[in-house]
Amino acid sequence: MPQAVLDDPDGTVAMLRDSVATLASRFPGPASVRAKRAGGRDGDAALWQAMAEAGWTGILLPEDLGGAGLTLAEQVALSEALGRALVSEPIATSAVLSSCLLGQAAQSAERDRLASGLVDGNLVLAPAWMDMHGRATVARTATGGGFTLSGAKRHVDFALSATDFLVVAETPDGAGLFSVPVGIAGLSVETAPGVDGAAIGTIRFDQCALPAESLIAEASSPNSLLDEPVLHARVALAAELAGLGSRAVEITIDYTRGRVQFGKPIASFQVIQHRLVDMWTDAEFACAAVVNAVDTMALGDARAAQMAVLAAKARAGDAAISICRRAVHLHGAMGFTDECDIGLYLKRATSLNATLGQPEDLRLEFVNLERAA
Amino acid sequence: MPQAVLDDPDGTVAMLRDSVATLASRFPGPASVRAKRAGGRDGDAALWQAMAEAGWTGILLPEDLGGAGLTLAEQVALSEALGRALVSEPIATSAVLSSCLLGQAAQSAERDRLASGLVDGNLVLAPAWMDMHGRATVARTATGGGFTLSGAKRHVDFALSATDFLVVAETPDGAGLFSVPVGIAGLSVETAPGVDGAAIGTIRFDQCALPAESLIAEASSPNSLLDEPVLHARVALAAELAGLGSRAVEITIDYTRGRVQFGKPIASFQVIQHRLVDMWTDAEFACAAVVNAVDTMALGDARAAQMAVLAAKARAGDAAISICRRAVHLHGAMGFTDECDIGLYLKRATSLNATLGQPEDLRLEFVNLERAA
Amino acid sequence: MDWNALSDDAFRDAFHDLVERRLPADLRFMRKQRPLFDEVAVWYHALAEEGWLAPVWPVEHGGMGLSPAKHMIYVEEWGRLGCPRIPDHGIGLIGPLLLEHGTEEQKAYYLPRILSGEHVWCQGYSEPGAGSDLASLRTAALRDGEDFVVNGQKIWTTLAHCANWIFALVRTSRDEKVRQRGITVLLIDMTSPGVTVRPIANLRGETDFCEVFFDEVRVPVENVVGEVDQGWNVAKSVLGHERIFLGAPTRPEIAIERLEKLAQARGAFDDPAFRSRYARHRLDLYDLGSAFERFAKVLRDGGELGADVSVLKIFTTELYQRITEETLTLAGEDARFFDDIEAGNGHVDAMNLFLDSRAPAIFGGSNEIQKNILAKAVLKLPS
Amino acid sequence: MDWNALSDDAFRDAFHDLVERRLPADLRFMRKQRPLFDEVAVWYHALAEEGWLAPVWPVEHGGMGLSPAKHMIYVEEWGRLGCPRIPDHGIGLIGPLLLEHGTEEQKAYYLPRILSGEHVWCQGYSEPGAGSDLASLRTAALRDGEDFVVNGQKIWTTLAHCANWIFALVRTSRDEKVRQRGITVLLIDMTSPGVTVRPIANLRGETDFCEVFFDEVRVPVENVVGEVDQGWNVAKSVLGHERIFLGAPTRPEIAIERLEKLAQARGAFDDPAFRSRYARHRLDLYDLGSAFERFAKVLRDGGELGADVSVLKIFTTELYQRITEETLTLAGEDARFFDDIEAGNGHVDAMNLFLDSRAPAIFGGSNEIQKNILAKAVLKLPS
Repeated sequence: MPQAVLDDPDGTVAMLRDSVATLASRFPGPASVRAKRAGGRDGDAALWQAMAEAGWTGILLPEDLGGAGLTLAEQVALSEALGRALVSEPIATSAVLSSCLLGQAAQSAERDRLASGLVDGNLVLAPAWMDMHGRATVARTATGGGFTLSGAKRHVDFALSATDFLVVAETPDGAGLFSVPVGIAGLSVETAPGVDGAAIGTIRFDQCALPAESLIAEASSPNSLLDEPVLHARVALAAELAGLGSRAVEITIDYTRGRVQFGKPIASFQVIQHRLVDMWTDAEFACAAVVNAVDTMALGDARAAQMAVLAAKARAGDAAISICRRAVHLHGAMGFTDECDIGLYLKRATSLNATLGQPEDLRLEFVNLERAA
Repeated sequence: MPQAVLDDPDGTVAMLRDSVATLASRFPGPASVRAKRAGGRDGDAALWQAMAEAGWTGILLPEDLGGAGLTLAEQVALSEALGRALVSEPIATSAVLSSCLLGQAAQSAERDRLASGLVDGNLVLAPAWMDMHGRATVARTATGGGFTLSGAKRHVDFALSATDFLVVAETPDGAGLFSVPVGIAGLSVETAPGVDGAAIGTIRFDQCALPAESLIAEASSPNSLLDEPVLHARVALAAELAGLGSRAVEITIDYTRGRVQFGKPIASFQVIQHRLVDMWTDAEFACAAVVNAVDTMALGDARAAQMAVLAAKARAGDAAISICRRAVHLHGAMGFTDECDIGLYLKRATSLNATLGQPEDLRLEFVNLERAA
Repeated sequence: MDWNALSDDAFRDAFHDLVERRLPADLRFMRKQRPLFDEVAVWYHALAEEGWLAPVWPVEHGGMGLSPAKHMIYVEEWGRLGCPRIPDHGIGLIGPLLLEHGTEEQKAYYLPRILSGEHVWCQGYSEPGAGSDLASLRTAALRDGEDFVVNGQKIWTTLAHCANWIFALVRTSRDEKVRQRGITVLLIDMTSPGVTVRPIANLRGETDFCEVFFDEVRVPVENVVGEVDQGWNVAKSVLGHERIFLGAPTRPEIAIERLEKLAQARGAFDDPAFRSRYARHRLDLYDLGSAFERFAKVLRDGGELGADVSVLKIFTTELYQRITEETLTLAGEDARFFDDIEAGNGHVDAMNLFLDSRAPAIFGGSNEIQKNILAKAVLKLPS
Repeated sequence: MDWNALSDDAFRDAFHDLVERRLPADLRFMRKQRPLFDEVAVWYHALAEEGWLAPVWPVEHGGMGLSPAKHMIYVEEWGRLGCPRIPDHGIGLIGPLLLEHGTEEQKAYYLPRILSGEHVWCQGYSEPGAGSDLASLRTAALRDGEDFVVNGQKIWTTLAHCANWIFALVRTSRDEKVRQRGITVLLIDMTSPGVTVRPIANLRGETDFCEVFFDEVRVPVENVVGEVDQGWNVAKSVLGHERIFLGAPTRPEIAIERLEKLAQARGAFDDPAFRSRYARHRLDLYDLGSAFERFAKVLRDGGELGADVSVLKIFTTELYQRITEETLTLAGEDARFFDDIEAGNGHVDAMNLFLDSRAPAIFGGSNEIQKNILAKAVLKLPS
């Protein structure tokens, strides 16, 4: 059934997929989602630790930072497999974003500490980049070599699990990436339940004093810090959505083969068959779009790469949502119950689709890029 | 099958429907379309004469002008029935528009001449209101009590058949409705084939001198002359589209019942059945929207009436196009041939849908009206 | 009081007046769509006291005896004024069935207890494995002396956890050739030994439906409605003119109000691209009103509804879904929240409605089943 | 010349050079999609002279012997450079079939005559009443001495009116249990007595397909390809890797170019509502490219296509329709014209493409048939 067709000269992709399947049998995705939801948590510490031990939190982190130094293809294989298994730790918004943010930072003790903690799982990093209203409101004020942060960031994954926040903030000179440990004075965290079961954080800085070393990267604007990390995170999200959507098709095929109405499995009714074909088509296109993003990113044309990524995230998001909507419907009344896993797929798809750009916005960005040329 | 459910206290509606069916058996719509197309014509003189004799060219013309003085309900019943039968003389853009334009004009000999010719079929009137580029370019210049017209009007139905054009033109004081006989010096007519088989005219005025009596109505702007006529013409177009779409559903049901593939009529396949139900639904909604326009127009709230008409034209246009597209598809290869009537339905729907506003524009106008309140 | 003699406007005013006097403010426009009996009991009893509880029951049985036309106004105003849904199976379903098929004793016993709220009813039709295919149900009732002994399971039983009586379809015979035969309608006291109720959480995390298990439950034979083995005909007869309400535009109306509120708060009406998408939904809703009116007119003119009325149910449930999806798109990154999202001064329950909108396209006969019926009964397509 | 040994770029350059030298300017980007043989004969003969006419035939038979990967480039460049379609049944269909199933005599006789243009072929598969259901065909061939006598009718025979040979499936036996048996492939000289061709006009007013009638047409038995009664296997084998071309994005690419041209001329790109709709089509097309590449890679890597490749055909034909519909919407009142409409300095054939787009979703197996196949062969759904 649908899966990204990736070059796999040394078998890494296949190995990653196997490993995810093995891990998912120890930590079944749906059970983990329900536990997080019941506990108001935003992560599963044991699961994340296991993912770190498997080497998955630093796939895109350069080797000289202790990361795996693998390519986007391996990240995509991993994210897709996690999506299939509904293992919904924030691999894109924590591991991928953190790896890219740290990877583009200059060497420093703080950077290295964070990188090594990311890889071995001793630290849990929560990037925080989205401002409370409109543009960035977190700023720095030099006070004796250090900084004072004020303002708030929202839509922070892992806000409760985090040991350290990676905060992108505006500074008088442009923008900086700040390392902010939990428990520091002036930092507060609140959460609201996410539709996919994980709590979503808002973090507030009230004259939060930081040492000089907390500034681990600088740039002229938040976007110059974020562009590359977001590009990679979007591909990872697209892959996760494609995997999730593909799996939802399979689950629905299985269900409709088993569900008998009027003396026949409902999968034998032509209308259901064609709907399943449409869903499968969406999943195939999502997978192909993700592969195209990987291939195009490897070619080195920045604009082409950006377009391919926008297309992949849009396609995979639309596909996953639309597949899961029909999947829930084809599960009949059962699909409307909380105990049936298919609803969790729909909710997870909704959340991932809304992360880092909904399809409509991404498509418009694609067209703007293409037509600006 | 789908049909506008109209109040019919005195049986006029039923009678009109019967009369159209009778007329259509003498002048079958598809044959008439093909003949017009082959001859590069824009009308069928004998057919139009028969329609006039039946009293259909002046349904909305007030009785004191010699018209039938009936209501929009009767016009809708007529237009719907003509749509069903694919009798594609320009009932909306000639008869309805002319009736309304003349109906709101003050008494004059010229007005009365046109009205009586419209009703008895001795004159063929072709309203011309759409300018060549952007806004109106036809203007009047008083020259010794008369006028000089310059400019061009496009999308004129009956431009070849016409005995007289009803030209809406800008004047120094606002706008006027001018009666322009064919054959007058400075007037030229060219045509291009329309998709529905009828030629579409562009008429040009090159310093075209007109007597003072040719001005039969005045207003502050072209829109004040056109608003009410266009409102009525849109309802008539919506009804024609609804009738055409409803008939296309029936034709397709008949065809798919008779067409055997894999040993069964294709109408027995569930996917085809559901598609036919969707098409039928579109037709039902189109008919209901037309009835709503009639009912709302009768209530006297101008804004509500306008909204209802916009909705009806948009719904019926979308429905007819979308029904006919699927109808052609369900006719298989046969549907792609010119000799199969269903293609004529698609083409006629395309033409009527594009007349006086496509659905997207009409919907936006509806929302603008509603939200302006 | 002959309500049918009132003008439509006077009748609306009377309802309005009643709501103003008797419906507590905190029960108006409730977020919860299926409140439990206790949560809305004050409104239930108020309706009963005022004689407004049972709109279509005959006057002699404590109802209002409304004509279908007046009943439509009743339902319209109910929604427009934000009245909360009450557990209505007793009023809407069991009452009318008893009136048509019940014995005099049954009517005398059950009807007043519905009006008083002493009996809260639920409806046991669906079973696991028999969703849209009611005829294949398996819950068995075996005759044993003056009782039936019931064993089996019902599912998707709405509000069973706040009901004390269940109106159940049970299988009393397997010998019949036609599977619809051999089904009997039983009225079962849920406090009887052997009845267990398990609430089922839905996608929204609420529990408005349940499983109901029957383990050797004894039900007196006088609790049969109609004839033994002929229950299918009894159950079928509940449809009638009320099928139009399945197609009412209520849910998409609520959804578009939320979409507009969020769009207003975010300035989305200034974006022509949003306006264009919104226009499509708005016109779908407007035209649904016109289509609804086409069928409502049939009822007002004293006619009966045909199978074609299902078209409303399909359209309204799909439109409800489309609008809630648009609202999530507009919500942007906030579509990740389970709870209501900020919209200016207030909040919009975007996710709540999105998830809720999954249900109506399935319950009451999935839209696919509705289309099968339309294909056969209205379009007369061959099988 | 070992074309397969060239780099892809060098191969593209070679094609480009050929087109520059030999394709007359007025034959590039022709409006007509199915020109007659005479209209494009100069290009046909030029290709033959240059050795580029038969891309997949083996070199020893005058072909280029291209690998599937190079063949894809050939097809891509053909479209990109605006080469006109040539009557290609001889090259694309009959040649490969004879190469696989023909006798040495047949190959020696027919193949050179295809290359020279002396024989122009058409393909007689479909019959009235047997559209997507080929197995039910009825045109009969009865053995009579050293001839078959053919009676019956073919339909949807593309370009039959400019062909002089027809490759026909005929029924030679009715006794077989499996309906696919009893079918034979016959090569029929269309100048034989008893063959009549009736062109059929299509929605665009062009005649690119025909009916072909056979009335007591005598065909020598040596004109059988493969074995008598086993023609189904011969006909089936034409599919192979060429099925990917049914899913090529060519038609929607052409359509979107027209949409962009009209949008540019009318300033529609400044309207965010149009931009939003356009973005959807543009991304559909872009993503179709990604999906096409997924299957093309299989061929490039030496693999074979599975049934799943049909997904491209469905998507591209539906996208073609959607884009042409959008173009008509953008055309506004001009969507009433049958002919090309004004767009800035040039014209756009909006209606031509809209009408043309009705065909590909039907021909070559309707999209419904394709979905049935995907359901069974790929999704393994029960019947």
